[in-house]
Amino acid sequence: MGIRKKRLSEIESNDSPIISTHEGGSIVLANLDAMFGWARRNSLWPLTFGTRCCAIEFMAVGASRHDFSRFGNEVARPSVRQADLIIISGTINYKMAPVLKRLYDQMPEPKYVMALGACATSGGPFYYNSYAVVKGADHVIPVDVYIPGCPPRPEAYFYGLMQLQKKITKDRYYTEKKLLKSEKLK
Amino acid sequence: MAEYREIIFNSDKIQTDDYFVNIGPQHPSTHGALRIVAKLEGEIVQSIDPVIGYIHSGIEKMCESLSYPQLIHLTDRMDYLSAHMNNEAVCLCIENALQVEVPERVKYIRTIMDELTRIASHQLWWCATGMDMGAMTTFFYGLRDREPILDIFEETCGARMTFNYNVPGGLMFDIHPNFQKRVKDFIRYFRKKLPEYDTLLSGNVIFKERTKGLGVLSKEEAIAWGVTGPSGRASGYSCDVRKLHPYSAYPYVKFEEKLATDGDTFWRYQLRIEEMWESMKIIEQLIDNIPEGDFAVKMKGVIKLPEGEFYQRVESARGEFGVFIVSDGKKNPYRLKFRSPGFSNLFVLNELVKGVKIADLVAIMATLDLVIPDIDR
Amino acid sequence: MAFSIYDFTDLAQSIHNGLSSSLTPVWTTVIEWAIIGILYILFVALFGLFLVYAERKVCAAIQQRIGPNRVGPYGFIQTIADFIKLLMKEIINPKGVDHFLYNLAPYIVIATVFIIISMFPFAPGLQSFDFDIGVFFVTAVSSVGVIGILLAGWSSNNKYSLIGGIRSGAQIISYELSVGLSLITMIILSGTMQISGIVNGQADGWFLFKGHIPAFIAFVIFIIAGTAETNRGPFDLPEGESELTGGFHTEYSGIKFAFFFLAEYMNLFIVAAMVTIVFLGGWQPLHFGTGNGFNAAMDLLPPIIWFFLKVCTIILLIMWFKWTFPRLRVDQILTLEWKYLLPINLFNIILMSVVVLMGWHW
Amino acid sequence: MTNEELKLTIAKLCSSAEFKDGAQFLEVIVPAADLHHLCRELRHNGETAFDYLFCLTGVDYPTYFEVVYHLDSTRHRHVVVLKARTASREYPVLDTIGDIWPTAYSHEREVYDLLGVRFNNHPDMRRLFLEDGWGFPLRKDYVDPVRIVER
Repeated sequence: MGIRKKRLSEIESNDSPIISTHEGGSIVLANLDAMFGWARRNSLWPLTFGTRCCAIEFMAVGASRHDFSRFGNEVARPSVRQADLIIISGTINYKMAPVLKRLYDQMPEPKYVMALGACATSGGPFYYNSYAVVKGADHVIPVDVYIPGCPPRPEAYFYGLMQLQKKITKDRYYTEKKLLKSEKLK
Repeated sequence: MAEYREIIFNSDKIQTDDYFVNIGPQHPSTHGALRIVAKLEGEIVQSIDPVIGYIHSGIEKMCESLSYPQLIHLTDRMDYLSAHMNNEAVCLCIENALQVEVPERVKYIRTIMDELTRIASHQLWWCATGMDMGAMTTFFYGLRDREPILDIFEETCGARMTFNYNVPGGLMFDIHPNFQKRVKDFIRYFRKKLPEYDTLLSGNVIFKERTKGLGVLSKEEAIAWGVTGPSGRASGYSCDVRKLHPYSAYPYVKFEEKLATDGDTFWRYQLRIEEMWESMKIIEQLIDNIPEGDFAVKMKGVIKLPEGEFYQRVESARGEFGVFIVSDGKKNPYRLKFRSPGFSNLFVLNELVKGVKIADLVAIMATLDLVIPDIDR
Repeated sequence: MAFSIYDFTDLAQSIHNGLSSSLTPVWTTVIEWAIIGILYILFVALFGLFLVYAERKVCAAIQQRIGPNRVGPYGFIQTIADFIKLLMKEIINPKGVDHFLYNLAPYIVIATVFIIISMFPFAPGLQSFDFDIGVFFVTAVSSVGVIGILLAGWSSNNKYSLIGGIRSGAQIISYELSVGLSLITMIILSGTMQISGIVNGQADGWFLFKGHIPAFIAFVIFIIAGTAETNRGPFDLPEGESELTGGFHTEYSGIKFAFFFLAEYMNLFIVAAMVTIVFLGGWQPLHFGTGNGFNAAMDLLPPIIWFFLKVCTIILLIMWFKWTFPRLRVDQILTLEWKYLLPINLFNIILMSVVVLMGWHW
Repeated sequence: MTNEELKLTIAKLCSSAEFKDGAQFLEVIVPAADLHHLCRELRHNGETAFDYLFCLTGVDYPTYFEVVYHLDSTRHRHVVVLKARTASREYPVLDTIGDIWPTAYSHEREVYDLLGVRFNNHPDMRRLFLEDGWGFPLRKDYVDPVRIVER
């Protein structure tokens, strides 16, 4: 038929999988991906999950002066099932870690994680000599964006959010899934 | 109420009328990582068991390996909403142990910062209470008025929440030249805005219906359970450390210790609003009279406390905050204990919620003003 | 009639004639159904999205914020992004749920919305069903929605959901009474249960003004009870974020949650539309008396615009409630209904009967 | 009451108490056996009326644990510090005073959680912050090579 699908292993990091697959179908998929990426990055609903001081700064981000609703980010869902984004705002200790893991597992795909503040990034002020604190939430769940600060300023949060949006734009969720499927069939 | 454990493990004890609901650790109304195991019958709470430790970070253990100036920054992260009072408690404790007299200027600035912190804390509490009651707009009104205070803090010490502004012997650095003007501007602004809080929430008939006569705590109970701060004063228990054991510039100012007798949720709410008025009065008395002088006394390079035990109480935004240092003469404490107001306030909850609805449980919890890292440490 | 150029009756008739001239009656019916169905789906989707957007902007305005403004001009297509995202979200069937009921519940809720909306006249001629007992039908069907919520709460295998579902049941069954009784009050005034009849009866003045005090009482009660029926603040107990995390929809994700989300806003529309039809004259322009210049000026605006203008005003009012009031407690909600609204309503019916019997209405 | 008067009163109530003066508050070292009795007397005696327990904590010493009780009287506004020492470090145990000041129940749980001091007659002696099976972190000999990053 003249159409050769590249195996996943053949695809290099910069090699866009879209062009090499089909001529007709791939463009549709690429546009779909772009559309889903657009929808996802503009509608990141966070989970109301806060443990320490960063949660207060997260509240300040939501308040009138900074107002994250401008990014479509304001629909904070208390239920994990409807959230897209966990913002780990605060310390995660060994008792909380299984809870966090479970919350992450309960979240529907696609899901994103943001580590807000020093504690979630590395344990922060509790890195040394603390017996209870996990040294960074990425020991528990994968983190997409790290935001430094103790606690980070709201502006830092916005910068992190934009970085996450950039990351989502690059997602090739749909095309990759198709590729994975065809890979499996082979 | 450890019976839920038995029930889980002994299935023959299961009753069909009662059931257990886990509220938290991830739950919008627990203000952090608190878990409450509630035994319910229908909507009615039979008893609860607070399970804490989801944010325990071992601060007391960490302090044992830190020197005194170093450990102050950890106190910021405990009760982050009254960070300045926590800092001050440790500093006062160290200063009293070393018998260092700080300059008057330091006392004034500390007191002003204390009261600003108290206002900011109560504002945030007000937001959270409104949200727990289902009035979302309070959240935005409260945080709107909190931002000017945070601006003052930021200009003074560079941080919005975790200041680390106090050091043993004084302050980290002097106040910004704009400080007095900014504070006065804020007071003028907030005197206009505070009545809005009444209009929006406490003047509302639904709010009054939901809070009056709910979760009554008698004076005797409050004392026995060690409930302090506005929660204790709502029960008529005069426990204001600022009055009883004055520190910093509190002896120089005139202010009222607001007391109520009802001890219900409404008065716990109302007293915090009134405390904000009192705090503004205190600041107004001090702000124009900040004496000239040094912002810190010269301390030794390595601070070593004499052998012995030292206790210092301050009034934080949530109640009586205490620092207990056992020193063995070395540069770091032998044992350091923080008496956090939230810890005592939390465990009275079981007494208050028997026979109320779930919604009331949330309301009572909100007006006890719990900050979980303060409890867990 | 002054608004004949805005009348959709002729258009509908010509489409019908065109179709039936070339097709058998059966096919005509099928195609007309399809057209109507697609139109309703489009309407529900677009108006629902608009309402979500409007709510976010309204609450932002009340809360001194800006609201969404990054996606499209003034963030206008923000909700479309949300919707696409929800469509593509993973649908989770949690362990231990009653799969059949769990999957059925959102469809019941959304189907109810469609059935009720089909009863509404948006403009003259723009109504797909017009029963003799239209008002009765609307109240009957609107109580079916609660079954969806109850099923969602029960089948989710989650205690929060269960409490939310039961609360919703108690609340809607109670407030259904008030809704029904206020409608009966107005039916006494209008003398018909047919929706088009009610709307046409208000050509020379809306019932809110015609019925004097009893109509006004019924209006206030209907708005309170209607807000409670939509599960919105201050009556949002079934969802009660601060108590029950998500309430009955705690376990739903993706498109199924979107259904609940959409249905909540469309219920808002339904209540507002019922208020408009029964109290504010449906698509009728604001008229006083007959044949004066004021009425002629009012007729310049098309009826469909009048309808949506009134609907949006009521929706704005209900949104305002939500963002201002704290939430009621469950016993207070029931007390409000059974101790206050119901007796007032019963008294009001008698009052209205007297008004109608004595001929005091215009 | 002044510290001297307090000293006399307490000596009357509990003859084996030792006093340490000169510190911030009056410190009384109580034998573990007399602790509950003395606390009850201090709480209910009209002259002392220590009705407010504002701090309860434990300290780890090389040979024993010491539990420190800070008592305040809301009527007379005097403060006393009671100290009770456990007999051994291997099986540290004291009597609970939660029936006198209910707030002590939770504080004692905290002491148990962090130091491993058990309290007799406590209705709910569970771990508070940490899960079952942890060590007692505030003990000086606590080591946890997995979780602690030493500086």
